[in-house]
Amino acid sequence: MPVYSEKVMEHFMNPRNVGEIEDADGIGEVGNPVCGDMMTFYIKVDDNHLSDVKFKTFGCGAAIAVSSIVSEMAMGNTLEEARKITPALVAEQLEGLPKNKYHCSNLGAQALNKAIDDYLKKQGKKVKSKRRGKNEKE
Amino acid sequence: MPVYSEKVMEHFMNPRNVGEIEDADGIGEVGNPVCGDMMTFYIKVDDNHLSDVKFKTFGCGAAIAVSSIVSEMAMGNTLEEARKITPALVAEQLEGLPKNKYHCSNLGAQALNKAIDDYLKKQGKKVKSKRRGKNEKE
Amino acid sequence: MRRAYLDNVATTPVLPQVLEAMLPYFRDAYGNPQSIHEWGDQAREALDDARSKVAALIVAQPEEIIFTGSGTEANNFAIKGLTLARQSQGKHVVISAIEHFSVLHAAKTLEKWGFEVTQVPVDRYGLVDPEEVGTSIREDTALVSIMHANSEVGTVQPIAEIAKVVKKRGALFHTDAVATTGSIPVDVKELGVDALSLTPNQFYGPKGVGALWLKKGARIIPFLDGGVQERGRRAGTENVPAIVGLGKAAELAKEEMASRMAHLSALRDRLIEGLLSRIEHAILTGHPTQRLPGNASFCIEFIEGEAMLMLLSHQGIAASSGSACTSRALKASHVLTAMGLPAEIAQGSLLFSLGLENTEEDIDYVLEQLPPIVDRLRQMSPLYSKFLKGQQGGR
Amino acid sequence: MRRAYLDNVATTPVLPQVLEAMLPYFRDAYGNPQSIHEWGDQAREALDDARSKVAALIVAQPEEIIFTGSGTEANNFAIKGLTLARQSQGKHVVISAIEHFSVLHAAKTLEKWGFEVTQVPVDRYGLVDPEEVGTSIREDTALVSIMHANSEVGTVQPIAEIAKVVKKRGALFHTDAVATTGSIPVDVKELGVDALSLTPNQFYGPKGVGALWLKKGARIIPFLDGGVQERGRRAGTENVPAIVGLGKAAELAKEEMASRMAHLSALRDRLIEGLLSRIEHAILTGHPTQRLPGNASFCIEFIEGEAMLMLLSHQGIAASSGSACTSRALKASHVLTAMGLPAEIAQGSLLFSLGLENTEEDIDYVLEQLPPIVDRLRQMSPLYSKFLKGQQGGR
Ligand SMILES: Cc1ncc(COP(=O)(O)O)c(C=O)c1O
Ligand SMILES: Cc1ncc(COP(=O)(O)O)c(C=O)c1O
Repeated sequence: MPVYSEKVMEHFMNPRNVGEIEDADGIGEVGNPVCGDMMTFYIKVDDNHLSDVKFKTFGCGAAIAVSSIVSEMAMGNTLEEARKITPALVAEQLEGLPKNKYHCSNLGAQALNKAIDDYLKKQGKKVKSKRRGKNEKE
Repeated sequence: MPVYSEKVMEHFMNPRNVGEIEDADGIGEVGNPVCGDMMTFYIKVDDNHLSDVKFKTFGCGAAIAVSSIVSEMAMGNTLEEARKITPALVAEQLEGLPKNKYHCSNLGAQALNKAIDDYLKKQGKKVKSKRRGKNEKE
Repeated sequence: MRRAYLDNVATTPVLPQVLEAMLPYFRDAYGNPQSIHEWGDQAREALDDARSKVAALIVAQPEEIIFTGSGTEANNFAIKGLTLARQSQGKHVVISAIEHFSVLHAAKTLEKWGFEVTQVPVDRYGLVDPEEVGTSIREDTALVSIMHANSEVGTVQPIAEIAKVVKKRGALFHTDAVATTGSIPVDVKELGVDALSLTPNQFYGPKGVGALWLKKGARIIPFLDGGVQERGRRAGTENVPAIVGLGKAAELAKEEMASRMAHLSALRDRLIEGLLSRIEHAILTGHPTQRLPGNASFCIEFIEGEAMLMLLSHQGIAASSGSACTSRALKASHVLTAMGLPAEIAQGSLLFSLGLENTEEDIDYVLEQLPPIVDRLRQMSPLYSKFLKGQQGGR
Repeated sequence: MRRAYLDNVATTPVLPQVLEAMLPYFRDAYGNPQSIHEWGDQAREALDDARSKVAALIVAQPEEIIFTGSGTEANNFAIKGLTLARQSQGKHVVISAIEHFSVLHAAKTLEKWGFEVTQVPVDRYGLVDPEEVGTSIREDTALVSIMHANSEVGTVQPIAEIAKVVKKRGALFHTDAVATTGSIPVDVKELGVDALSLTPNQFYGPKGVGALWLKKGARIIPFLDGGVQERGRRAGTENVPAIVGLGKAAELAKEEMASRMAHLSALRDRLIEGLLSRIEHAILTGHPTQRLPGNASFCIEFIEGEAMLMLLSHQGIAASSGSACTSRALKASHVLTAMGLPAEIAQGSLLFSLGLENTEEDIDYVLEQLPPIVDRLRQMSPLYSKFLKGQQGGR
C-alpha cells in the first residue's frame, strides 16, 4: 500500500458525497484518464453558500480521498471560503500524502474551483440573460 | 580446502621420504619461495638404480603431496625409468590436482630430474677426474 | 477474514522444504566457500550441489551457471557484460519493447556508453515477431535480448524461433527467463540462446539470489569487480544459504513442473472465465493461449488499478496492477502501452498471478469479492457515467 | 575433536536472534515491499525498521541508507557511481594500496573507462599517511576511497584525519567500512566521510546483503539498473529477510559493542602473546595497537600458509592466510606486499580472526596445536634447514 495516513484510508474506504447533482449550479472537471486521475465536482449554491457538493472521481486511492475531503471541507462554505481550500490545506487535512500523490490534492482544489468558476460564469450569463431558467446548461 | 583428492590428502598428511641425504649422489633444487613453492630432492644411486630418494619442500599441500609421491614413484627406479616420471603422470598418480596446482606437479618432476642431472654431472666429473672420492661435492 | 495471495509475480513464498534446506547454512555450516578448512568445504560442497541442480533445471552444465544477487543483477550483468566483451565487433543492441526494467534501463545505460539500441515492437498480445527481430539485426549488432515471458501479461515468446533468426544473423542471444524458469520448461539448448537470466524468488525460492547461465565459451566482462568467486566472473562472498535455497527450489520445480502447471492453469482458466463472465467491460491482456500458467491479467474499464488493489486488500486479496497510479513514476506500464492499449484502459490494469498455494476457494473468493468492488468504483467514476450516458444517447 | 572457528574475517555465523528475526519473512510475511496490499505493507514496514537500525548503528539518517546485495556491491556502486556522477569535474581517483579487491578492481575498471587512479602507499604497519593522501589529490580528483580497516592485518586507518585533508582539497570521500561496521564504533559524522560501505556478514548477520550509506545530497549514478527500489538508486526486488537480518545484527552490534570489543581484544591479546612466546620466527603483522579487536595476524617464517591451514583444519581449527598458494591467482596478498614484507615471508601468512563465539579454550587449543604443526612443516622445509645451517655457519 502506498504509505497513506489513516485519514486518507478512512476517506478512501468511506468517501463522502459521491455522486452527481442533476441540477448542479456549477460543474468542474479536471484531470485526464490518460494521466491516471480525473475528477468532476458538482455544486449547488444557495445564498452564496455551497448547499451541496458532490463528486465523481476516476483515480487512485489518494484521488478518491482528496475528492471526499474537499467535498466535506467545502460543504456549507461561502464561495469565498471555498476558494481558500488550497492543495496544501487538503494535504494537511488528510494528515499528509505521499510525495508522488501531491498532484491529487491539486486536482481536488482545482475541480472545486472550476465548479465555482462555472457557477459564476453561468450567473454572469444569467444576469445578462435576465435569469431565463435557473439550471440551464450553457 | 582446495578440492584435493583423497590421495593428495593422504600424501600430504603422511608424506613419505621427507628429509635430506647427507651424502647424496645428486641434489636438485627447483622453485623459489617468492613464487610460493620450493623443493629440494636428494638421491642416492646404486648400480644405475635410485637406492634412496628424499626431499624437503616449502609450499602448499599439493607441493608436499607431489614431492612425496614423486619420491615414492622414483624409489628403486633405474635412472631411465625415473626420467619418465612426467608431471602428467604425477598428477594422474595423485588422482588429479586442481588446475591452479598443476605447476606443483611440474616442480616435482623437475626437481627429481635436476637431481639426476646433478648426479650425472658429478659422474662425468668423476670419470674425468678418475673417481677421486665418490661423494665429493662440486 | 479470508486471505488470498494472488501476487506471485511480485514474489513467491519460500517453500517449507526450501527453507529447511537453507537453515543449516546460517548458523552451522556458515563457512565461506573460499576458505581452506572444514567450514569452507561444507559451504563449497553446498554450492556445487546447488549449481548442479540449477543446471539440471535448465538442461545446462554446472560450470555454465554464474550465481548473482538477483534477477536484476543477472540482467544487468548480461546486457552490460556481454556487450562490453563484444564491443569491438559492434555497438548495437536489439531488445523488445516489453522487457523488464532491468533490461530496458541497462540498455539505456548502454546508450550513454555510446551503444545504439533498437526496440522491437510487439503485437496486441505482446508477441514479438521473429522476422522483425531478424530485420533489426545489423552487421554491428553485439547482442539481442528478448525476454522468455513477460510476467505482467503472461505472454510467452517464441524464443526458439527467434534464436534461429538471431543465429542466422550471427548475433549473441540473451533471454530474461525470470518469469519462466521454474514455472514452465526451460531448456537452454532447445531455446537456442547463449545466455539466460533466472531468479528463484519467482519459483518459491529465496530473494537475494539469481543466476546467469552463460554458454560455455561465451565471453563476458564482470559486472561486480572484486574477488575470484564464480571463477572470477562475479565477485562477492557467496550467499550460501540463498544459493542452497535456489538449488532446492530448482530441484523441486523440475520434479513437480507438470503437476504445478496443471494446477495453475486450471485455476487461471477458472479465474479468467469467471471474471470475464461476471464483469462487463473487462479485457484479458496478453496472449489467450501462449501464456504463463499462473497469469490472469486484465484491464477493467472505467476504473483505476490502485483503487481496486486497495479495496481488494481490504478483503484480504493481494494482486497487482500496471496502472500509472501504482507506479512510482506515475506512468502506465510500458508493456500495456507497447501492446497498443489506450492509456485510460491501461489505468484499469489488474493482474492476478497465481501460485502453488492457491486453491479453487481462493479463486472463487476473488470472483465473489471483485464484482462489487468494480461496481463501487464504477459508481464513483465519471468515465463510467459518461459511458452510460453515451450508451443511452446512442440508443 | 574440538572445533574452533577462527576465520570470522571470511564470514561470521548468523546469531540466533538474527536468524529468528529473519524467519517470518521467508514464508509468512514474504511480500514484496513495492506491493499494494497487506503482504507488501508488512514487508515495507520491515524494511523501514531495518533501515532505521542500520542508520542508528552508524549515526546516520535512515533515508541515507541504500541497501545492496553485498559489501562488494556497495563498493562497486560507490567507486563507479560516485565517480561517474562527478566525471565532468574530473577523472582522477585516489585509493590506498591495501584496499579490498572490490575497491581495487573497481578502480581498475575506472581506468578502462579513462579515469586515472593513484594508489597511496602504506607503511610497514599498513597505515596510510593523511599527508600523502593530501598530496595525491589533484584539481581533477573526483573521489578518494580509503578503507576504514583492513581485515587481513587489522590495521585501523585514521579516517577522520584523512577526511580533514580530503575535505580541505574539496574531493568526495568514501570509506570501505566492511571490516569495522558492527565491530568498532563507526560514526559517519565523526569520520567525516561522504559515503561508507558495510555488510553484516562481518558482524553476525546474513550474507547476500550490504548497504551503502550516502550523505544526503551526494549524487550517485545507479549501478544496478532496473526498477524503482531504494528510491531509484538500487534496482531489484528487496531481499527482505536478509535486510531484516542486517537490521537486527546492527541493533545487537550497537547494544553489545563495548562488551564484544572487550571480549575479543582480550582473546586477541592472549593469542598474540601466546603465539609469539611459543613460536620462534613469527611476526605480528599490522599495527600493534591500532588494530581490529578480533584480528591476530602473523607471518610464520620458513613455511607456507596453505599447508598450515590444512594441518590446522585437521585439528578442527579454521583460520586463513594471505599466502600465494591460498589465492586462486597464486599471488601473495597485495596487502602484505604493500606493507613491504618480503614475498617469502608473506608466504607464511596466518590470520586468526576471532568472533563472539570464541572462548579462551579456543585460544588455548590453538596455542597447543599450532607449535607442533609449525615444527612439522619446518622439518620439511628446505628454507628452514638452510636457515639452521646458516646459523650454525654463522656461529
Ligand atoms: C521478467 C523479469 N525480469 C527480471 C526481473 C527482476 O528480478 P528481481 O526483481 O528479482 O531482481 C523480474 C522481476 O519481477 C521480472 O519479472
Ligand atoms: C574490507 C572489505 N571490503 C569489502 C569486502 C567485500 O565483502 P563481500 O565479500 O561480503 O561482498 C570484504 C570482504 O571480505 C572486506 O573484508
